[in-house]
Amino acid sequence: MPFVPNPELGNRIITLMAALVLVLQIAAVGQRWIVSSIRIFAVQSFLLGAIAAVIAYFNHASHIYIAALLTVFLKAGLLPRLLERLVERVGIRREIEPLINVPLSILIAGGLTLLGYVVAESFHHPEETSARAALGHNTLAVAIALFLIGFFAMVNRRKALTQVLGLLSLENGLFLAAISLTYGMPLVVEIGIFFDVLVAVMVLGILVFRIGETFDSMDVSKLRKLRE
Amino acid sequence: MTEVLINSVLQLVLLLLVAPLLSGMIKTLKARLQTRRGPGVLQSYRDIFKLLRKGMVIPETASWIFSAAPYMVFGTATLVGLMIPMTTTRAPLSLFGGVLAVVYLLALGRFFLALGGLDTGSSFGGLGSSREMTISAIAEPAMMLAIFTVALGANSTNLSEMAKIAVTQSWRFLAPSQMLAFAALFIVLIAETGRIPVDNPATHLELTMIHEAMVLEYSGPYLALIEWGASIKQLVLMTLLVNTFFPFGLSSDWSAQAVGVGLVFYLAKLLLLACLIVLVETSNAKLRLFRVPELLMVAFILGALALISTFLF
Amino acid sequence: MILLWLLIVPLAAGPLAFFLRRRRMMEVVNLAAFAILLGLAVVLVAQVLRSGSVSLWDGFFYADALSALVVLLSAFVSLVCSIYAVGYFRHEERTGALQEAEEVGGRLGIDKLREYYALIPLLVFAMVLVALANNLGILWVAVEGTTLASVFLVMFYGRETSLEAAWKYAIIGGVGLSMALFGTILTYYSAYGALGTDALAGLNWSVLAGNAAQFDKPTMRLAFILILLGYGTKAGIAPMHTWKPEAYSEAPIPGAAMLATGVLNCALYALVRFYILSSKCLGPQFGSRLLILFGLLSMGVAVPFILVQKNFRRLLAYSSIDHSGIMVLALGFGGPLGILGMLLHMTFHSVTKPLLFFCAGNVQQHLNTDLFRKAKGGLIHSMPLTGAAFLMVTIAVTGSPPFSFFQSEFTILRAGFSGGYSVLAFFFISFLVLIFSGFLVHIANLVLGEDPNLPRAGMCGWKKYSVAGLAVVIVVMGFWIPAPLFRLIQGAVGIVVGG
Amino acid sequence: MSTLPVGATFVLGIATYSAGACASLASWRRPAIARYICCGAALAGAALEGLAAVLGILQGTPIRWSVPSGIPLFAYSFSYDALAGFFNLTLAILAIAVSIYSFGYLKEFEGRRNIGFFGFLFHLLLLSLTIVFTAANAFLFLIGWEVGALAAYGLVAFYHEQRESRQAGLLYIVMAHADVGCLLLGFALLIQGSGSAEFASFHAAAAQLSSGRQSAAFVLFFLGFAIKAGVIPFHIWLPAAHPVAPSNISALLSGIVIKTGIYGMTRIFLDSLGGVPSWAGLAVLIVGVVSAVLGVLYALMEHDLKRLLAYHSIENIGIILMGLGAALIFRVAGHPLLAGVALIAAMFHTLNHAIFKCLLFLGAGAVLHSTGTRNMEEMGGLIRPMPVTAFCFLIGAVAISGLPPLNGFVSEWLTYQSLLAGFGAVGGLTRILFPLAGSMLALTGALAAACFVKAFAITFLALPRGAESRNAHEAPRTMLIGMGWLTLACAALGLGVTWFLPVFDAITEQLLGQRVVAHLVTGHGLVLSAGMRTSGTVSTAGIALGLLVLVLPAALLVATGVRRFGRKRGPVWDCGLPGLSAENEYTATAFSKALRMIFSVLYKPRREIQAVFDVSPYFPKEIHFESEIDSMFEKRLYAPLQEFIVRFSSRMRTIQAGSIHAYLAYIFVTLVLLLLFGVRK
Repeated sequence: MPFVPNPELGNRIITLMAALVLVLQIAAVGQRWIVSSIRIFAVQSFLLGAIAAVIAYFNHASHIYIAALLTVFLKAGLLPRLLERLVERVGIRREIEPLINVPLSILIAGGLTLLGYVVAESFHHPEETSARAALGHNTLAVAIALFLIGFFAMVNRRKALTQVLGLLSLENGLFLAAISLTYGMPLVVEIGIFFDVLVAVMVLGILVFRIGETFDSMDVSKLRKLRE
Repeated sequence: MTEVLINSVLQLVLLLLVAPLLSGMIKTLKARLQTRRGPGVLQSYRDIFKLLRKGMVIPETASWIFSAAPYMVFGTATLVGLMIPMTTTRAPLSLFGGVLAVVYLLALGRFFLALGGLDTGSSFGGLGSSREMTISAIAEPAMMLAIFTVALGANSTNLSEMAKIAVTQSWRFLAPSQMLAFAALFIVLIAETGRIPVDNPATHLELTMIHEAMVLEYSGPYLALIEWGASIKQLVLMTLLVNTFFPFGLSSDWSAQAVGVGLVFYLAKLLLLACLIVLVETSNAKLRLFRVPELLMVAFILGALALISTFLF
Repeated sequence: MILLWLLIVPLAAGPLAFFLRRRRMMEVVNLAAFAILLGLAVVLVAQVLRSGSVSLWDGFFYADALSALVVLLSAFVSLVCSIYAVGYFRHEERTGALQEAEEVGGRLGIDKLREYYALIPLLVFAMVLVALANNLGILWVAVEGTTLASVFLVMFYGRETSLEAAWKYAIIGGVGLSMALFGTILTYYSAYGALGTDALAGLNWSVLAGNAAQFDKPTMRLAFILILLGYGTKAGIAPMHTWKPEAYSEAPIPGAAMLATGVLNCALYALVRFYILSSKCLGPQFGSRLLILFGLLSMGVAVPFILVQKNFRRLLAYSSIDHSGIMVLALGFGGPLGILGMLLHMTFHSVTKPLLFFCAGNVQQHLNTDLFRKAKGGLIHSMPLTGAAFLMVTIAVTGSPPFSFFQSEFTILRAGFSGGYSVLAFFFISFLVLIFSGFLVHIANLVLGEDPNLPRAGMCGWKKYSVAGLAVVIVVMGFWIPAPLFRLIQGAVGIVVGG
Repeated sequence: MSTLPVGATFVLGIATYSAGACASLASWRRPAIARYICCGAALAGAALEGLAAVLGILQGTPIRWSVPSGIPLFAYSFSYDALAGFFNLTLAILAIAVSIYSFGYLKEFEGRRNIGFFGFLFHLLLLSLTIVFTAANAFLFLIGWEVGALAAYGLVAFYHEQRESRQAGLLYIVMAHADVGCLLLGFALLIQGSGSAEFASFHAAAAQLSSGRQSAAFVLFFLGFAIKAGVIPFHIWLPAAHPVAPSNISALLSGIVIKTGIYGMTRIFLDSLGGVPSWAGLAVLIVGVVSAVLGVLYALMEHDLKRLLAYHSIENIGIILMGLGAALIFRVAGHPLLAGVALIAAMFHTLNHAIFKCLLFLGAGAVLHSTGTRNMEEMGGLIRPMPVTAFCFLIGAVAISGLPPLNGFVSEWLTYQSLLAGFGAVGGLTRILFPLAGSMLALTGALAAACFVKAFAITFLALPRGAESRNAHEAPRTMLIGMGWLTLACAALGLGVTWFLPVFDAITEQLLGQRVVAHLVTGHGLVLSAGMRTSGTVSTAGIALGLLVLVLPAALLVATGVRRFGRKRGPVWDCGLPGLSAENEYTATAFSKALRMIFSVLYKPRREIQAVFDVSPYFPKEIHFESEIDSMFEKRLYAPLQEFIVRFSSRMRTIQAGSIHAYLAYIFVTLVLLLLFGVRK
């Protein structure tokens, strides 16, 4: 007999995974080793793919499967591989001290999560008590938090590569928002976005590589020739 | 028209005759007051006459401006003389210009005289012109303020009008505003006619002289014209004072005896004013050039007070 | 159909140039492609003027007056820039700048040229796509595309500084665009309630614009904030402007000119589209406040940097920050006048700015420096045409009559007053005055005077005629705007105001 | 009378200017031809415009017409009314003089300077001025205004190889742009009220403005026009810019360009803006007084001939503003007749100053042309090599000093009269200000006389002080003709004022609804009378005649004396000091010493004397003396301002310190703030 999909259950699962994603994000903030932060990112992306799949399953939104597959393939598979290759090419494994020390950064990350919830609060419609609304409300908070923390990581981290990672995790936030709020964007858009992300990462990769070999350090806070 | 002509001719004659007499009188009085015999009253006539009969020397460096100056001085002074009422309230050429014209015509004469002083290139001439222009410049506002006070009372800047109004209320000079205005104008008179304490007409001590330095290079008939013009200017200013503030004896008709009475009164008033000047001159020492502005500032303030008091009292 | 051609031509030209061997051929391909593109754009304009809007593939591509205007401007800019580029790069080749630029001691810099001539059409393709995409998601994709294509322009010379600039450009641009994407998603979400999730049309502007009134308001508010920051970053509005001076001073002159005009237009175009939605949904107030705030901020930030500036290429960058500020401000003032002012300004800006860059380029190539202090002045003697043009375009670009910017700024000022922002209008004017002063002082000291030991510059026809021709266009535009163009602009105004 | 002739000649004139601009630009490779095109076209255009102005004034009724412009936003609409006609007449008189003068003056440019470009700017200037005076629409007005400013900038910086000119030009254009800024705001205020940029629509709109906005509008316009007119304290560009321009241009700049400020005030305050706030007139009056007195005081300290003249422009603008301010006050107080007299005083002085200042600058130009220096201390004795120039300059000097019987005197006289009338017309303590202003006007006049005694005497009289002036030569004939034309104008306007006055009737009627001239002319049309309350009269013709009549006998007297007793030229007596030489002549600095001391509060003069001696300090071998005055406004007002701006900007530059983390942080913080702003409902 077929298993009857139950949205309630789905929401539970999704919320749980989302929370997990958030935890990973915060963990990444404290992370010192580049490679392991790449791995964290990979896991995070994988979870997102899973979330996408779950949503697709419970809401019969078949086109999201594609998004899920793409995510898993690109963000959990291809990109981390590329990045790790890059790390080996450049030969820098350890992140140097971030601008703001780790405990404080984690504190800030917590604050940003709070902000995420506050913002998400503003579109909570008590009158509308559908499953989607509740889900949207929760995951959106997570998404915003992911976005902000990723952004914060870019401000905070000094290595070119970790900034790229920050950018990517920030886009994970977007992806979460996209799938959980609206069950995914129109397919064309999805594909376009993925394509862009891919190219963006390549471009950034090239840049990182060039920087690495031109300045024999990937500390972008040293790039201060151009100034007033 | 013809009446204006005759009238002008008469007043012209009066001007030309009285002016030297007046300066002579002042000289004599001054000498007497300083217990000197001094020159006769007619000395100024003699001077002018003598100068007219001298040959003259034109500096090589001078241009035509040098020769133009004396005529301008003389011309403006006499023309102004025809714009002010002397024996009657009717000045012959009053229509041609009021007190503003008077002031500016005198300025015109001064302008050319100063040019003449500079034209020769002699540093004394320059010194004289510079000082003359400076002092007259800072004397101007005080003069104007004082005159305005009277003019505003008469609602006209034309001297005949002012005199007419003055005649109708001949005790007006007791009003504080008039008093103040008179005081201001008197100081200006001293400055404009180059008398002690501003300038010493008698001196030829190079560094203190003003007017004399300016005319240093002039000789013969030119000098005569200048001296004559200067004395006429002095007469004009004094007339201005006596007739606007003390309009006694001014009548508005042309009858012979009216004119006669007017003439007598006029000469008497002039004499009194001359005495006053002489008193001031003998009782004061010449000021340093840079103290003069303070004196004139006093005059200016007096004028301002006069103005304000016109509608306080 | 025309829409398709508009996209195909540049898309084809890029790869074609990539497989060519000889420089001359690449130049020809570029020039031809952009000439055709301009022609097509004119045709598009004609069609739009005739029948309100053109669309293709049941509204996947969609062109109304606003998009037509942007396409026209993009085409014009790319043609002009490619004409100048010919002269510019030949000179670079002669002086060996290109050869240095190649990583592996290159073959006469031909690879660099190929890189340029292949990338520019792609950039143009993205620009056109921005204007023609009906779907806001595709719009975003296209804008991202412009960024990716232009990153290579910025790192063209491969110096350390150009890497640095490229990095800043890529990272800041990336962050900005992800904000824009977030905004787009939220817009979709806020529309969601009203439209439901019918697969494709859900993000089509033509659909959204119709029933923006029923959107979910708080979401839309948040969305607009993110969009403003996102596309604002691309348009270089303060405080997201910081990448501009770096990028503009590192990219090769024709590329920089494209960035400063074409790409800027795209970002503003996107902003306008969302502004329409938000003002329909939330009422104009909300959007206007923010836009005015950021517009004035950008102008204000530009002022001090223009007043004390050491480097005339950075000067241009700040001027472009100032101008995007003006346009955003105009959008904020709103009302028919404000929008008209903004679109006029956009038009004039796209026509005038390239000349400013070209003159700067000529000067830089002649003096081998972009620092004021190394230039002793006297350019009017050593390069009369460029010198005169430089002075003229400076006066034009700082918005003094008879040149056309005066018209748009006058209109914007009126908009400000009729919008009841008289005090802000005061700031607007005083910023303009200050910027004029700073700009003119710098350029006048550069152009006037004399520097006896400065050789007389020889200029090849391409450079000369692109400068002279553009100068003529600018002067003419001060006194005459083609009636159809103005009709087009008014049509666009109608779309923004009345929708 | 049909409107055709006026419009036709006007448009023809404009066309001539435009054609001249293009033609001379086109012929820049052939200097000689360029010179003829430049001057010839300008002459033709000026003649046409002059004709148009005369016709327009004769016609009286305002003419309006509007040309569709290539810019759909606006139409070029012109209005040729009495005021426009008057200012165009002024412009034409000057332009004729200058273009004739330039035939000779530009000769020395040939081969050295780009006459073609000069001609282009020159025509552009004339064209824009004509447009400014006739524009009936804010947009067109502003275009003309700014184009004029740009052309003037080009001409001021024409000798751009000299740093001085470059800097002066920049200072000029920056100030000019600031004033455009003020005007833009002012017009925007009015346009918002009226909904249209046409001047005609402003009058109604201004009536509805709230008093606050009305005051704001007044202040904005006043600032704008005051900067243009070079009113103190916005004057600093004027003495910098006017001297460095080619002299024929300086003549135009000081003659007519700064008058556009006066035109603007008259047009806006009396016509468009309807009622100005009651304090406005007073403000204008006071500003006028300050400008007049300070202007002439600064002029006295100059020994650069052209700078001296430039400062006098400031002074005369002040005098004009006195009249204008009085007119505004009377208008508000409801005395149209008085307002009319005051307005006539202002307008007439505008015309007069335009003429004699142009004349003086052309004279200075001739001197500069033949001696190559602007420093009076190196001149002297020029009356012998260049008698005609000297004569023209002298006439100009007498006129500008406001001495009878020339035109300067008449307009100052009218100003006095209206000020005096003000005392009776206005209640309250403010009435005191009128006579006080009058006395300040007197001070100004006297100081101006002193200043021009200095200017003329040091330049033209006594012995040459420098080699250049020793071998100076008379200017070419065309230049003399140009000057002579203006000299005639000075005399004619002075003596024939009563015949000229009716020109103003149309203006006063248009702006104040009151014909005035009938009250001003009496005595068989020979005597000028102050009209109403104060019945002062003056007759310049009479004065001239009287002087003549009185001088003749004196001359006869002297002549007889000379015939009988001889007259010979001899060395200067000089109190017996032998061997007069240029070294011990009186210098300009020495001449103004007394005033420098008296007004030292204002000048804060610095002097430095070094004596070189070998035995005793009392017998110095050589003495080095230098003295300078500090210009209060530049030091106290503008220098600190500039200082502040520069320092502030430099501090701002730390924003762009190159750190990408900082850049990202800006965005991050903005994002967070906006999110918080966004969520609060």
